[in-house]
Amino acid sequence: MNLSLSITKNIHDWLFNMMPETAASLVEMTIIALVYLAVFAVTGLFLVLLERKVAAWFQLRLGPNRVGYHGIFQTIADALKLVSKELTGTVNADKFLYNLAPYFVIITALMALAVLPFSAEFQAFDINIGIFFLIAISSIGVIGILLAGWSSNNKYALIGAMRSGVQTISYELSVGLSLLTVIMITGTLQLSEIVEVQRNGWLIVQGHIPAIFAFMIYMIAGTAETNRAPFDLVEAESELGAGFHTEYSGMKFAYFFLAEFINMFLIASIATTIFFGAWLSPFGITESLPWLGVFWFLGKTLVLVFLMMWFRWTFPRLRIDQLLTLEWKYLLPLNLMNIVLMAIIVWLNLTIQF
Amino acid sequence: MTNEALQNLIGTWVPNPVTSELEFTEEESQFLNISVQPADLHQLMTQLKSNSETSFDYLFCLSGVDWGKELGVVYHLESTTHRHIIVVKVKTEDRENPVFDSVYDIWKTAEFHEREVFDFFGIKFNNHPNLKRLFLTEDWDGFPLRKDYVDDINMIVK
Amino acid sequence: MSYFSDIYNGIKTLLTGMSVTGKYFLHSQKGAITQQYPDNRETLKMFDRFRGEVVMPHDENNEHRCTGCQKCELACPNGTIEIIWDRQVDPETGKKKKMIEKHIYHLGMCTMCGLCIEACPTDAIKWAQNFENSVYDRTTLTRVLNKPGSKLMPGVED
Amino acid sequence: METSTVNNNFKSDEYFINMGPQHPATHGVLRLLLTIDGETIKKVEPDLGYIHRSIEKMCERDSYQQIVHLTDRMDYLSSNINNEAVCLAVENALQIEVPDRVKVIRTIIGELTRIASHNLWWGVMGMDVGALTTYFYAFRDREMINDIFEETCGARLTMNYNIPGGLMFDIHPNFIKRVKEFITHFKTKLPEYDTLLTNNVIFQKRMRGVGILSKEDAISYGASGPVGRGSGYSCDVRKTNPYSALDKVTFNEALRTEGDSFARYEVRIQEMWESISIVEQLIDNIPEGDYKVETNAVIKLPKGEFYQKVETARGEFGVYIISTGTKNPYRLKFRSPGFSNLSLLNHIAVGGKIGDLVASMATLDLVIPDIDR
Repeated sequence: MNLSLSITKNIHDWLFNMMPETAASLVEMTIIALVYLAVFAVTGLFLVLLERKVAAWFQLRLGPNRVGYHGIFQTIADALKLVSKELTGTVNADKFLYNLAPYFVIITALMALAVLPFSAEFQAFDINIGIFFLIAISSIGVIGILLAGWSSNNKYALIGAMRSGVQTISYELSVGLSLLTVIMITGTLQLSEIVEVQRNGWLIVQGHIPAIFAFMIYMIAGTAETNRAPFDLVEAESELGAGFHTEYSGMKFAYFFLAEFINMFLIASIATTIFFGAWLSPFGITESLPWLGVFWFLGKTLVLVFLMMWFRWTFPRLRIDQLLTLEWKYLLPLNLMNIVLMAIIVWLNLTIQF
Repeated sequence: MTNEALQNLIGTWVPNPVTSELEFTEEESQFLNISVQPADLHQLMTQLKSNSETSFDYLFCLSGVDWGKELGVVYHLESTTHRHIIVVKVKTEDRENPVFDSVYDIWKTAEFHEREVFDFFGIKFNNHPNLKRLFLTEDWDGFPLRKDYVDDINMIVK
Repeated sequence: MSYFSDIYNGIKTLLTGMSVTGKYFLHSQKGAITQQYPDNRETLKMFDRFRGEVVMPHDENNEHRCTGCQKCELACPNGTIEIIWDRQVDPETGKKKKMIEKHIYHLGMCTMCGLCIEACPTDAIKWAQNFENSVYDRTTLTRVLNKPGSKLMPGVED
Repeated sequence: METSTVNNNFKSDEYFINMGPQHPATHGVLRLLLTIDGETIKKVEPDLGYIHRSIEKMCERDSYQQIVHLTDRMDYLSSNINNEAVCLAVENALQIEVPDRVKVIRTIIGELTRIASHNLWWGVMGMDVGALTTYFYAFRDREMINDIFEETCGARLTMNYNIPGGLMFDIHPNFIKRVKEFITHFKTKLPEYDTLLTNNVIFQKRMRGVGILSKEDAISYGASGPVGRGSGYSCDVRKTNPYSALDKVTFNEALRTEGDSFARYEVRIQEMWESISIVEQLIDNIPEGDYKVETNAVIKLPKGEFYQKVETARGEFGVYIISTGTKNPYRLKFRSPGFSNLSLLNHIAVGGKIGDLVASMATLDLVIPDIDR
């Protein structure tokens, strides 16, 4: 069954003996980029549909059920609608920055996906500073939001953008720190190494108590990072209307919309890679079929995505100053205590190994 | 406190009610009505509120009325402690520039109510913090709730 | 030490809140409360007292009960009903009698208050239960309730 | 054309936002001119009149039956209680004694309207504060009440079921069955409201200590209903001068003293429990009898002034009629609760954040047609 895995190998070999070194790797990279772009556009659409269906089930509704069987093609219809929409904008918006902002957001969202280990072979870009790269990329997304808010010359958008700036900067801190506590066990930042370490027990099991704390803090900070759920002050419907993307329509709005869902998928997949052993099946029950790894990875990610959706449809919104007190007064001290606790455990190597 | 007790008490405040035209009537309405001259409206109102026996601290209804010849304002006051209600009326003949003292400094709810009365009747209130039209646009001419207001476009008279 | 206790209580209340939505999520297969409107049009039946639109029922030989007394026109607050009548000679009694020619009903101006049906002495008009009253061209909202060529039912007096 | 961007009541350097007539948090066409400094609010000035239909001018040309149907369009969430107010004013003026059956039915429908209005308020309150699911749970319960009204009086929102002298027609045969069904259903669902929103720590942090209104300010600003009771001012008209069948039921008044948004929230939740107990006490013994007293077609009130106070879901709704004996009133003034509740918005919102303004406006439960009339 490693036919599919050998596909990448023989494409790789076919390319390399066909063309000179640089041209082959260039072509290979464009193929990978196109494949990733297509796959994650589809996952983005699927996640939007999943969100609307899950929201409906929470709220005693049926969710989209008109387009296609049980509304499967609803998001495709939405995408077509957004593509065909006119790209309006405010009169004296700062044209260049206004048009640049969506690309910032969508590119950072897609770039971060390259590093994720979907399965043993399906990892596009296995660099040795994996986690560090992910955290750095996720902070660039904020610049896009700030640009969008400021340049669309709309007071509500400006307030939304300023809020998102403050929120993302302060929550990156606890995202980084909570990942750091768990990396102390693995000792390496390279994602594939991290998965190797988890062969004998997922990190959440290895690090037992501090790892669970780290996971909880990470999930809170991760939802805040993507401006979702209790922290969706950026586009708080009841206060700011649509926040920073008020003035965007058509495809530009679609970028923001898609980027938000891909960020959600990204946060969930980082959590599965770090805490739940990306494509490792629990206790190695399906090691014999390596291609099953992808399904394990996607399954765990979907569970975490469902958890984030559950947050969204239950909790009210925090106020901006409570948001910051939560981060600086609660998450940060807890994180530091957690790191010290994990350090002691790793030093006395009390981690549970199978 | 019953109406009579109220009436005698308020009568005692003014040197003698006859000269200052402070009439008390009770027919035609469930509550004690006091009609007072615009000049000592504000002074009576402050006493009504500050006096501990009456303590009318709840102005629940302030309505402008066009009595045909005069324009007037009717104040419905209630005391939250003694639970009795009183109606104070004030009238003025002058339809071009009717002016009363504002009771905003006694009851803060009067600010909006008086702006509404100004908007619909044109009655001005001096030392009102922000006397502007409340409902209608700034450039609306005429005062709709006056009896002599004519607007043939959107007023269907059956 | 309240630091940790309020974290604990906070998380506990958050989880209980999530349990409520979780319970609904698990029972969501029991069916949503929303009505699938365009699909269930045949089965959808409104309550029999539902105020959809005023109609004048005619029996089999095209007779209605409206004597043209204009009580509904007077009762209506918005001038929705206009009755055009003229005096014609009544074939049996030979006397001049008020005969209704057109009972015009502007659905666009009707506020469904039911005062006309309340005021009608001969129960000539009734509520219909249809609620799909939207039209493309406003003139179709002006309806004539009595069918052309319809007569007054014998035995219905003013 | 050049729209006048210069606004005269703001100094040039102030940063002012137009929480305009079309805004999700204002539940209707209310425009708030906010002067903000960063996130904190310096001044809130409401700009009204977007839905002003001059109901009071219309009343001066309408007969009393026609005025009743106008009050539906004012506070459309407690339209039944508004109708009852005008009918009571006319009946007291004409000294008509309405049969007991009408009194009990009016109180039951009044309390059901209050529950429906508080339901909608709770759902929309959740949405304003960010929890979107509360809307659907609240509307599921509100739909049951709307079905009861639709079956009995034919309309869901603007009922026009009360007429001076009684009811338009008798209650529907399965009215009692449906009300009992609703009561049992709602008694299981109301505790769920608490677990979902009231005890939620984020909600409590958003509501406690936000928009504080002291008792003296509440009285001075003329706040009534749950807004006044949240600050300790007991202004329940059902207690001070009971009308219809309210003197025959026992219920206690929901009072809080903190005066912040959370206190107003708790007052309304407790009021829902009270209304359920009132309906329960009355639903089983609706006295027999006819459902209206014949009044002559053209009602002429005797010369004089009449004032009728009623407790709607938003507060104290008053009808002040000055009649000169003709068939339509000389002057009719509606004392709308929302109007005075709105006037205190500036007092409680200054200094808070935009999120606080939206939260405290949600607890004021404003209905804009009620304010603009």
